Amino acid sequence: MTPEITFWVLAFIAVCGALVAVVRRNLIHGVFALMIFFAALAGLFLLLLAEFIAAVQILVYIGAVGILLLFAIMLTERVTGDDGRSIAARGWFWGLAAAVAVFVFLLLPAIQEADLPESAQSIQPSVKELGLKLMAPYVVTLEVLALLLTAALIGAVAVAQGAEVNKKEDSDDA
Amino acid sequence: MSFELVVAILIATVPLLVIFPSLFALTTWLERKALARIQNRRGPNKVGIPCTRIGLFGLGQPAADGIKMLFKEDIVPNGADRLFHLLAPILALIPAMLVLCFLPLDFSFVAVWDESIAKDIKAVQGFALDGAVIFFFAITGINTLSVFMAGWASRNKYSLLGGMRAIAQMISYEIPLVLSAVVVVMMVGSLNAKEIADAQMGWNWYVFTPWGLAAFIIFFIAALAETNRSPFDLPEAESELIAGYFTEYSGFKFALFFLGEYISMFAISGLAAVLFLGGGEGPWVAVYPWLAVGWFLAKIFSLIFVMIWLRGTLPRLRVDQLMAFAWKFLLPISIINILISGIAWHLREQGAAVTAGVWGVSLGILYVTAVGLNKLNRANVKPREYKYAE
Amino acid sequence: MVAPNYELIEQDGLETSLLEVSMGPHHPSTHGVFRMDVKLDGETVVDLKPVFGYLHRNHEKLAENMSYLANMPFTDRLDYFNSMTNNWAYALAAEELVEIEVPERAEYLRVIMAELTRLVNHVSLVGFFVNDLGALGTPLMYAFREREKILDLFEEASGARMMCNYFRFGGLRCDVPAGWLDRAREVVDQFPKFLDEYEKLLCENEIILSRTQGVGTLSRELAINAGITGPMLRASGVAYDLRKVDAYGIYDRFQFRVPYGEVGDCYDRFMVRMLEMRESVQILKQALDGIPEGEIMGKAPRVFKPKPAEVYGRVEGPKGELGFYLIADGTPKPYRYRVRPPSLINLTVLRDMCLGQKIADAVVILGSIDIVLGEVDR
Amino acid sequence: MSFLGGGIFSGMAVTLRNFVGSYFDPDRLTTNDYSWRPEGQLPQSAGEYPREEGEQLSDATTVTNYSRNFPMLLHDGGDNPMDAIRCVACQICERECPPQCIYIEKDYGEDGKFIKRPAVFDIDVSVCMSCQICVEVCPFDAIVMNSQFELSTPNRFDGLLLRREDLLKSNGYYHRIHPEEAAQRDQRMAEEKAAKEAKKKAAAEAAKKKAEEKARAEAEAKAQEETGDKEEEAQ
Repeated sequence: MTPEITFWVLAFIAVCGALVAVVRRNLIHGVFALMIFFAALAGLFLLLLAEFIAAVQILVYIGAVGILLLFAIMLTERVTGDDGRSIAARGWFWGLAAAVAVFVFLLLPAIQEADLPESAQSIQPSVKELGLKLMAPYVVTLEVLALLLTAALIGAVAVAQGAEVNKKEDSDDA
Repeated sequence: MSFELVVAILIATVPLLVIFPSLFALTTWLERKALARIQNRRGPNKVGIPCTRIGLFGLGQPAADGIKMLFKEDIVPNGADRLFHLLAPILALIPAMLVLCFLPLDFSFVAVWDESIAKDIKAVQGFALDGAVIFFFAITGINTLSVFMAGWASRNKYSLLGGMRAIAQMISYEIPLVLSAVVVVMMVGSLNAKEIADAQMGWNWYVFTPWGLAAFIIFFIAALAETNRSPFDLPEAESELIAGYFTEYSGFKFALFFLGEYISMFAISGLAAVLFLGGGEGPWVAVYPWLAVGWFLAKIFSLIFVMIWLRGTLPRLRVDQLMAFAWKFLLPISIINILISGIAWHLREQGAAVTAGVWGVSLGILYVTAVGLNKLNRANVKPREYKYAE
Repeated sequence: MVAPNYELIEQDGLETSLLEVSMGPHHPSTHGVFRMDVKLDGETVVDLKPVFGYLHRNHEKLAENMSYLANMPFTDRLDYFNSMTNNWAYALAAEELVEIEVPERAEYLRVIMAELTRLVNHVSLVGFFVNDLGALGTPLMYAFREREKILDLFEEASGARMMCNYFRFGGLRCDVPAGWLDRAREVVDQFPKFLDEYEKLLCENEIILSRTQGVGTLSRELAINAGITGPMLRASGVAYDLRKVDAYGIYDRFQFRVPYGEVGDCYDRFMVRMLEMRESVQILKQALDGIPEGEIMGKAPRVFKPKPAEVYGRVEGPKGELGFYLIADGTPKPYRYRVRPPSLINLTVLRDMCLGQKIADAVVILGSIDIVLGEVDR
Repeated sequence: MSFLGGGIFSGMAVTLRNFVGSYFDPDRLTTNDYSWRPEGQLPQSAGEYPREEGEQLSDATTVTNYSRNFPMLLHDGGDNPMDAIRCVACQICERECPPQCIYIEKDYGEDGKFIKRPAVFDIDVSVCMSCQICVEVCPFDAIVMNSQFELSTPNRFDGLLLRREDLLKSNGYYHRIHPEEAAQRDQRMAEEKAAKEAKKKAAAEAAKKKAEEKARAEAEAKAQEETGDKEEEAQ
């Protein structure tokens, strides 16, 4: 009984958050609505007793992705969306059709075929299990991912450094 | 939902919601008093019991401040985003309060009359979660958003600068914070706050090991930055940005920010106590289990006193120095620390000689790394000799 | 440093606009009603315009409309930290007009008062400076404790703590009360102990070192060209001190040294002041030992009516060269009266020092200049 | 900097020493407890601020014997202070006052003759800057500095405008608040008075002598005249 109510409340919040994120012209409001959606999603994960995923959802999506979005938005002009430029989509009918088509042909069969248990079961102890899995069978994947991320990080540093070096050269010329 | 469960939930949560906000009041008094004494002033000493001349060392000051805050006009700047301006202080408080439940404050001794309720309490306590420490870091991260929200919604340049500073600072210092906690998590092999505290029973506190000490220092420094305490109080740098992101806040909204900040301080000090200082461990805890809560709070308060002491002593860093300190000093040293603790973990229980050797070598490596990084980062900064003209 | 021409920075195809912040007139660390119009690129200062004049009180014109003596209390209020040295500079100028001999005891007391003033100014300036760096007032409170002791001495001697109005043309208003010299000696003897503590608190602090070194560097050439004086000039490497150069009063009788820096950054300015305090203590000890008994006022005319002349009297104030320029026309009022305020002239290089630094540094640099808006705006 | 973070630790040692020291060593405290009422009571309302003379003297730490605040007018005692007021309304202080906060009107008797005392003597203490120039220029030692500093008032216009009656204080009060200065001033006044009297005496004697001489001369002249007359008569 209680979990169901909680589910519906969280689902409602999530849907509302997602809608506001799409509809609001004010980018900052949109980002925060998106974060509400993320938070509600984390709540849904908790409801499924997947606490680690919930924590990661908050940590990564709210703590990192959201902030990254905010940073990106802060670098742009007209965050409040006060200007009169119209961004209303014109071919909304075809968009809707495409969305419905995706839902009907991909998601619906998946939902129907999935064999969900009546109530969620916790994996005891979930985090430890996950850690062991990551370290034993999936260690190669993990390492490759780590390598990829390190490469990306170094690349980012190189890009940032490059800009600085260019600037220095410019100022030397001047 | 049974009645017993409701009682259990209430017992598990209400003390947190009562104790910490009242401790907040006490801490504001303590901070003002301690800062005053550090600065050779008297601090609040007049406000005591109303309508009498009993001063009570100024203990009535927090109440008076609270009343003042409540009755102050709430001003929203013209052109500010009213909704976000309102939401920001609330958003600052929610995660701060939320993370408190991940501190192993066990109030099950309250339910002496019913064994089953005591059991239920243990079942609903947040720190018993398997990923309590991870949850702690995840939810503290939300704090950043509230600061940004406040800075952006105030439509004030100082606020905006403060908000931007806060985001950069909080993100940067979250990394050393988490990495230093990783050392303890590795040692214990669990993310459960209760298990981490229990693993340190018998004075095996992690702060008494070289890697634990290094991790503790890094954790404490990063915690100062996470809670915007001096010397990392750049987002609210008074001499530069008036009051940073809460420049435009007054009245109770400001009080909420203040409350959130102090609760975060409690929470992060509590986590430091759990990770490095043995949680609620202390003398006579075995005899009187409720003493664990007392010891835990005592540890929190001693950490907070150090924070106040630092605030009374140090000037603040500059933005670039702050970032350099996080990325070029704390981050490398905490990664090396993780490496060392991993090796130490593998060499554990191999006799006293090996342990002593590991300790000595790790202490040496950590110190040399710290000195080397310091030399590397601050090559030109040193005291100078001065000449005199006759 | 040449100011880069930023209006809209274009970099890698990205256009960034500058953030203009008007710091002041009421800002916690502008040391009064002073405004800095700052243009920021992120947190870096790309342009800075100092705006002042909010505290203008028409000081010079006022002085031209009242008697020479009546202007003395107004000089207190120029640089309200250093009323004694302000008095002295004005008295020097006026004494030159009518050529009054100042008695020996008065000369000694003048030196004592001036050096005590220097201690007051430097010790609180260092406190304010570290406050600008972000310390929560602790050094300032320690400084104020010591300042309080010296202000008590001023109060006993002159009746007021800050607006002393103690100097007169030809001497001092009154002699110091009995036992004052012993109390002064006690304060002066205690002072080095406090300085030790102060240095221990501040001078080796890593955060202060990295916040101040290499920040706001003022080159020797620019300092000389801009007419900078006082500790700021000495920090830039010019050992120029009017107490040595002019040897006004009886400064030639005392043994003291003039510390000077080499780099000219905020750290040098801060340290030069710290070291100057030790030298002031030396002067004070010598003066307190050598002070004779005797008259306190020279033979000044009862009605001050100088013959037409032009004079310039200057002293080494704690903030720099403080000068008073007087033109007398034979009436009891000066025909022209002009102040050379060290604060204002030292402030003129603020922009040059701040460009390219962070906004937090701009505050620190302003603090290291040591201005008092009462003197800047007059 | 002997070791890493040494400067920070030595700074923390200083602050800790001050923290502990402030409890044991009252000399360390920057501020003192501000309580100037004799019984240590604080005023409960604006009207309770001290108006009586001497009331502010209870605290030795904030008002020293040497402090000055605003001017007061001296009288030499007696039942009616206005009879013994030293001020003669010469208006020198009014002219010399740098911020021009003194306003004086001369007193005229019923017969329209100038009585040597002020009818109105106002000092606007919201303007006064406590510079003491008026004290220095006064040739009659009639105006001196009071050290009463607690002048808070609920009325910022009349309350801060001190009238002649507010300013009048006895010489005894002056002796109580500034004993050394008052003694010096009295001594100097006595000396001046003595000198003046001596001068007067001398002058009187000289005048007497002169008068005598004049009388003698006159007598001689008269005698001469008489003789002349006689001579004339004789002629």
